[in-house]
Amino acid sequence: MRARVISNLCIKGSYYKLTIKPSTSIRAIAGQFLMIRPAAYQAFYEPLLPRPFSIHRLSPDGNLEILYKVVGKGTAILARCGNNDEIDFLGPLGNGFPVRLTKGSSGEILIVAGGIGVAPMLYLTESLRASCPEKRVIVFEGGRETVDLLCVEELKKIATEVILATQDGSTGIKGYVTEALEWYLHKRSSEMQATVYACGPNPMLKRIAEIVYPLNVDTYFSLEATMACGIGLCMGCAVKRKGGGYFLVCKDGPVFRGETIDFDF
Amino acid sequence: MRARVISNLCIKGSYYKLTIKPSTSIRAIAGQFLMIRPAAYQAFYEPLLPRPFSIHRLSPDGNLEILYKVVGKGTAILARCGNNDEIDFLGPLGNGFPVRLTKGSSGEILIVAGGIGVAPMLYLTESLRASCPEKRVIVFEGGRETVDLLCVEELKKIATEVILATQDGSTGIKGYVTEALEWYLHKRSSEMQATVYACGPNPMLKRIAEIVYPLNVDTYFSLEATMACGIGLCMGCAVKRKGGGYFLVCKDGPVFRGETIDFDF
Amino acid sequence: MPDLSIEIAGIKLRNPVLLASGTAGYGEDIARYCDLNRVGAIITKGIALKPTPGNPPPRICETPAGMLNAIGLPNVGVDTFIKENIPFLKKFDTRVIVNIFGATVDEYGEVAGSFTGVEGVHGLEVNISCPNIKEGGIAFGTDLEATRRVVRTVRRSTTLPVIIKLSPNVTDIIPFAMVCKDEGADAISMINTLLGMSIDTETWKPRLANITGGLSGPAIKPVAVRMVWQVYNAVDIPIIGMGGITTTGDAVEFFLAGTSAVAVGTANFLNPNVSIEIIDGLGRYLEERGIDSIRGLIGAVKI
Amino acid sequence: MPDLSIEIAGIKLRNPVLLASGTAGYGEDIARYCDLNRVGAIITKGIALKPTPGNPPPRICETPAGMLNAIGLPNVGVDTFIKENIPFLKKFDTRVIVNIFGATVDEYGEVAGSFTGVEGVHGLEVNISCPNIKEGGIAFGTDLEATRRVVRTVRRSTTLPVIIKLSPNVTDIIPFAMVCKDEGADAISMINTLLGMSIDTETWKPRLANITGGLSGPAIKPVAVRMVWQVYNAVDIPIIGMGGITTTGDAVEFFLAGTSAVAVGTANFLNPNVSIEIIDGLGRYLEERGIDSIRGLIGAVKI
Ligand SMILES: Cc1cc2nc3c(=O)[nH]c(=O)nc-3n(C[C@H](O)[C@H](O)[C@H](O)COP(=O)(O)OP(=O)(O)OC[C@H]3O[C@@H](n4cnc5c(N)ncnc54)[C@H](O)[C@@H]3O)c2cc1C
Ligand SMILES: Cc1cc2nc3c(=O)[nH]c(=O)nc-3n(C[C@H](O)[C@H](O)[C@H](O)COP(=O)(O)OP(=O)(O)OC[C@H]3O[C@@H](n4cnc5c(N)ncnc54)[C@H](O)[C@@H]3O)c2cc1C
Ligand SMILES: Cc1cc2nc3c(=O)[nH]c(=O)nc-3n(C[C@H](O)[C@H](O)[C@H](O)COP(=O)(O)O)c2cc1C
Ligand SMILES: Cc1cc2nc3c(=O)[nH]c(=O)nc-3n(C[C@H](O)[C@H](O)[C@H](O)COP(=O)(O)O)c2cc1C
Ligand code: FES
Ligand code: FES
Repeated sequence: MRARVISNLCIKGSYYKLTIKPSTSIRAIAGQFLMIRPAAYQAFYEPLLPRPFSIHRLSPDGNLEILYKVVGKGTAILARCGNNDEIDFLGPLGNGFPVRLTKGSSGEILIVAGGIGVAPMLYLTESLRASCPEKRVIVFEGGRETVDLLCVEELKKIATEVILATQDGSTGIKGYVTEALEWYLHKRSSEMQATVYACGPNPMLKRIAEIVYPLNVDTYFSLEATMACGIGLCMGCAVKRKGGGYFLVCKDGPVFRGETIDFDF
Repeated sequence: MRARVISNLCIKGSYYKLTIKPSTSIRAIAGQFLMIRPAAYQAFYEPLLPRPFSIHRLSPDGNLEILYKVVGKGTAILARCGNNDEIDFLGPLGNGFPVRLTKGSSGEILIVAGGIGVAPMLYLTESLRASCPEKRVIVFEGGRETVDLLCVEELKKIATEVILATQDGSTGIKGYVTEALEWYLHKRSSEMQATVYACGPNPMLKRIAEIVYPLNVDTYFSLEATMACGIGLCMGCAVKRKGGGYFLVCKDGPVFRGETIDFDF
Repeated sequence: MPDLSIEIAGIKLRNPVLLASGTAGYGEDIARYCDLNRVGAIITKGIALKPTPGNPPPRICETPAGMLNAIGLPNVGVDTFIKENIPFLKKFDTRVIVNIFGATVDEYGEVAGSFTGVEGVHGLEVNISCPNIKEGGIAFGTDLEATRRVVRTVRRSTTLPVIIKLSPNVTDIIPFAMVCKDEGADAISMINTLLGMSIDTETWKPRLANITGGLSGPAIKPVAVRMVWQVYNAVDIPIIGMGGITTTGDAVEFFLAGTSAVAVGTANFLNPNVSIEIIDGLGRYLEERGIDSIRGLIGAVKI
Repeated sequence: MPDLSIEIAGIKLRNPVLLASGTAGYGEDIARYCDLNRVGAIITKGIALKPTPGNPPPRICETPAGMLNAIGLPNVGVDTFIKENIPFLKKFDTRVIVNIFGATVDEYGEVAGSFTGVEGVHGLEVNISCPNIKEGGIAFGTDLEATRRVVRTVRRSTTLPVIIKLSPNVTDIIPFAMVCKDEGADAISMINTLLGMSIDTETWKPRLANITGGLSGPAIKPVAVRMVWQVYNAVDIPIIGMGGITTTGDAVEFFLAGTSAVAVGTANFLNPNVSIEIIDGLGRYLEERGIDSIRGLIGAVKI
């Protein structure tokens, strides 16, 4: 599909926000993603493959927002796209986060975002607020330093509480976001139920799985994997399934219940 | 070397003018060229190789001007460069056109430009005007259609006469620029001397060589060849030398006396 | 409209643009993006006798103008495939070529045999060139005698058209093509991926869990075109060409070099509809030049 | 500062970054852009007994992330080279490795012999892998027995360090490396170009007058890294690695795979000073990681 760039701005550091208008209107749920390739580089094979990006937000006027960090060739090329440039994309792809919690599920909602993993979490927080207005929604956001904490103000407006952590201690708790989560969970009774939504580097997810293992907690993890196609063709985006075999992140995910994933890879 | 883009504008059709400010000041003679690669694409290997472009003009404030036509990947990427973008280049390279004609050489100066081959010819015309103010300078410029005729007004200001030709007949003589040259030469006595400077596709140069063969004419041809390095390293830019062996266009040229080239390739 | 139809290995194709094995799954996922009624054929992801899970991740990484993969041939096994995946493919008015592999020569024969009489299967492509697994792969495709045994066994095991998929990781590909012809293969397809490796300079670990993988995409096109041209001039057997085909021009290049059909692989990951665009592009290419059949291009390079 | 010096084939190098044969001429042209006093060594463009003009144009064309060349080894001949080009190179405080080729085994020996006692020459690189000429090339490098004869002859003809340049166009490169070791070569360099071809879809003519050519540049890096890693693990002979090296990271990748030195080829065309940038980059890379010698990287990939 084609979309046109409405704006593509550096927010701070190496973080950018891309707003595109798709040629046809799009509906999506939080946690779904797009495979993106700037049309101007179609004839150039460097980078060759499209890149996966979470849908950051759907604006009321039908635009799609992507929050991204420039880390390599694909994101560098994306950052060079100007207004009115055309973008090729596939999507929305993947399952997204479940936001209608089953009747029985009680307790708090804990949202954990590591680094650019925050990209889909603002939309998720909004969606959960709408579907479960009665619940407490606590957002944990972590980054290397203050510049890596995005969307903090927006999150504060909608979440019950936002707990920040930086590795250099420049903002919030000094340490990993998982330590913040651990500290928070320790304060509560271990019988209390909770649902954890998390997005970030796989080591972060692995750590969360370890932390919540003894507790009464549901987990929904959005996993990262190198992707070539995003739609189940290449079988490249495999992650280990607990008990043997593999999931494809693009097709079976990117959101998985934490206990179904074997993080020993 | 590094330069900064001052401007990069579409003149008309697929023709662009790029103005760059080199980090150190440059002196060059007409017919010399640069090997160019936009710095932003340094880490991208598509296109891989730098591209050769004639120096169109040196502006008094030390800027370099390139006149180019978008034909493929390299020129497409160049056309995407914006103001203040950085350009890597080598040059000025090659020998350039001789503009101080030997004492003995008399007669007219005939300048023949085919298509984008006009790029170095405005500067050449200016240089010849300065070095041989007493001579008649006739410029022949040809293109497929009117849009392919560049610099016509500028040339008219400095040349004694400008004769245009288009293949579709939309401007000037209908036909190839070589036919215009042939027609012009036929009007003159075959004993009359002349110096022909030509730049354009190799078939055009070959045809000129055939036309002037029986006449009393010196020829200086700027040749095209696919180049990888532009500085004599790859030996890729060979053209056949009359009598056997090869010249390297980048190192031995790009300007050659027409009679030294074997055009049967 | 120029005639794009072609018959290869006795299979009548609406047009000569195929989906390459391993880049279009068993058809389900790509069908949402690419009209399978329009492609010449789909070559399905490799199938073996028994289900296999594939290699651990990371399975892919990008390289300059290419990618490495070590997917490791995950497959659902012949039985499930025939029961659950063929019915889906039968809904489309296209040709289905099933890519097969085995751990032993006999297994190749057995897998091939399982498809005899299976409605909806029009031919077999025999992968003797996968660089990513110990069994069923490159060990067969880089040894002339092993190639001979596989081709002979598969040929005896089925009446379906047999296409042998050759490895580019050989000194001289011509004898391999000759063996295929001698042993009664109906066509060959080439090339499979080049064996490659990439190392992460931060972690010092190979970028693929399998250490080495197969290089595909535009980067390998010059190698593929060269090999096609070599075989076309030396062996009288139809060729399905592949290796980096991403545009109509790439496809034309392969036809000029000597292929009777082409397959689009890695490019499906860039754009799952690209095969349709190439089909349309080929029609226009022929039309613009007043050529009435795709056959006018085959091997037409001017030397 | 980390120690970048290395001894390979008995040649002491200031650092392990060399200019690859055929991409830096005989030194004159690149010297204006790249300080030859700073490179580990320059490997000069191939030299034969007698002068040769090279192939007709077009000799090069670009491909995705790579290029094809069929330059055809133009060379000034041994005598002129020793008389006119070596004196220029002697002005620099660097190592000079002369790349040689021949039409016959005996000619290889003769060319090698001509350099005995020539001051300013520190070693020979023997090209048995040029894909672009009938003589002196790939025919030797893709045949184990021919390789053996060339190495044996050259080894007997000179006391200079002998480096054999291997072809990647083989099914298994390990036996070739073994033959080099067995016959007393001091080191091997790998890889030369992959044989490729490209066709112009407008003119239907091959893009190279020679029809086929050698593929180089980033596109082939995964193949080169894989082959280096294979040889490093199988044969105890020092390796000079090359194939697509364009950045410091690329060079690191080769060291991790097992090369003792690297050579920069096609990348010189993008930036004739790139080897110096890579030398500086390697120093920084080691420094940042607290590694005190480049030897800490060789073969250090974590499997
Ligand atoms: C489902 C999904 C959703 C994503 N959503 C977003 C998003 O909303 N915003 C965003 O900025 N990024 C997101 N990512 C990650 C994004 O896809 C990668 O950052 C991007 O592909 C990097 O491309 P590149 O060419 O710039 O970097 P490359 O040149 O490919 O790599 C540069 C460096 O980044 C590392 N890297 C590359 N890809 C990944 C990855 N997937 N995970 C971890 N490290 C990686 C490489 O190892 C390398 O060190 C998402 C990934 C997935 C799978
Ligand atoms: C000394 C010299 C000076 C030049 N000066 C100028 C100049 O001032 N302005 C300008 O616009 N161009 C000039 N050129 C030509 C210019 O270098 C090419 O147009 C450019 O390299 C094309 O790059 P590309 O990547 O856009 O096209 P590619 O993708 O490389 O090729 C696109 C198409 O153009 C054809 N093509 C590519 N290079 C050439 C060539 N050199 N000659 C003829 N056809 C070619 C190809 O065959 C192909 O069909 C000059 C060339 C030389 C050798
Ligand atoms: C991710 C991936 C998976 C592949 N799986 C198979 C396979 O199962 N069987 C097979 O014969 N070839 C397989 N191939 C090889 C392709 O069919 C094709 O031969 C090769 O990739 C070259 O073409 P391309 O450059 O267009 O991709 C696979 C290639 C890729 C990239
Ligand atoms: C234009 C060109 C000319 C070359 N000439 C020679 C040569 O004369 N002798 C030789 O052994 N290798 C020659 N090579 C091969 C290179 O030395 C090198 O092995 C190969 O290009 C791979 O490295 P690269 O990808 O960094 O270029 C040449 C390569 C190129 C591109
Ligand atoms: S990214 Fe291709 S199957 Fe998931
Ligand atoms: S372009 Fe490399 S030698 Fe002329």
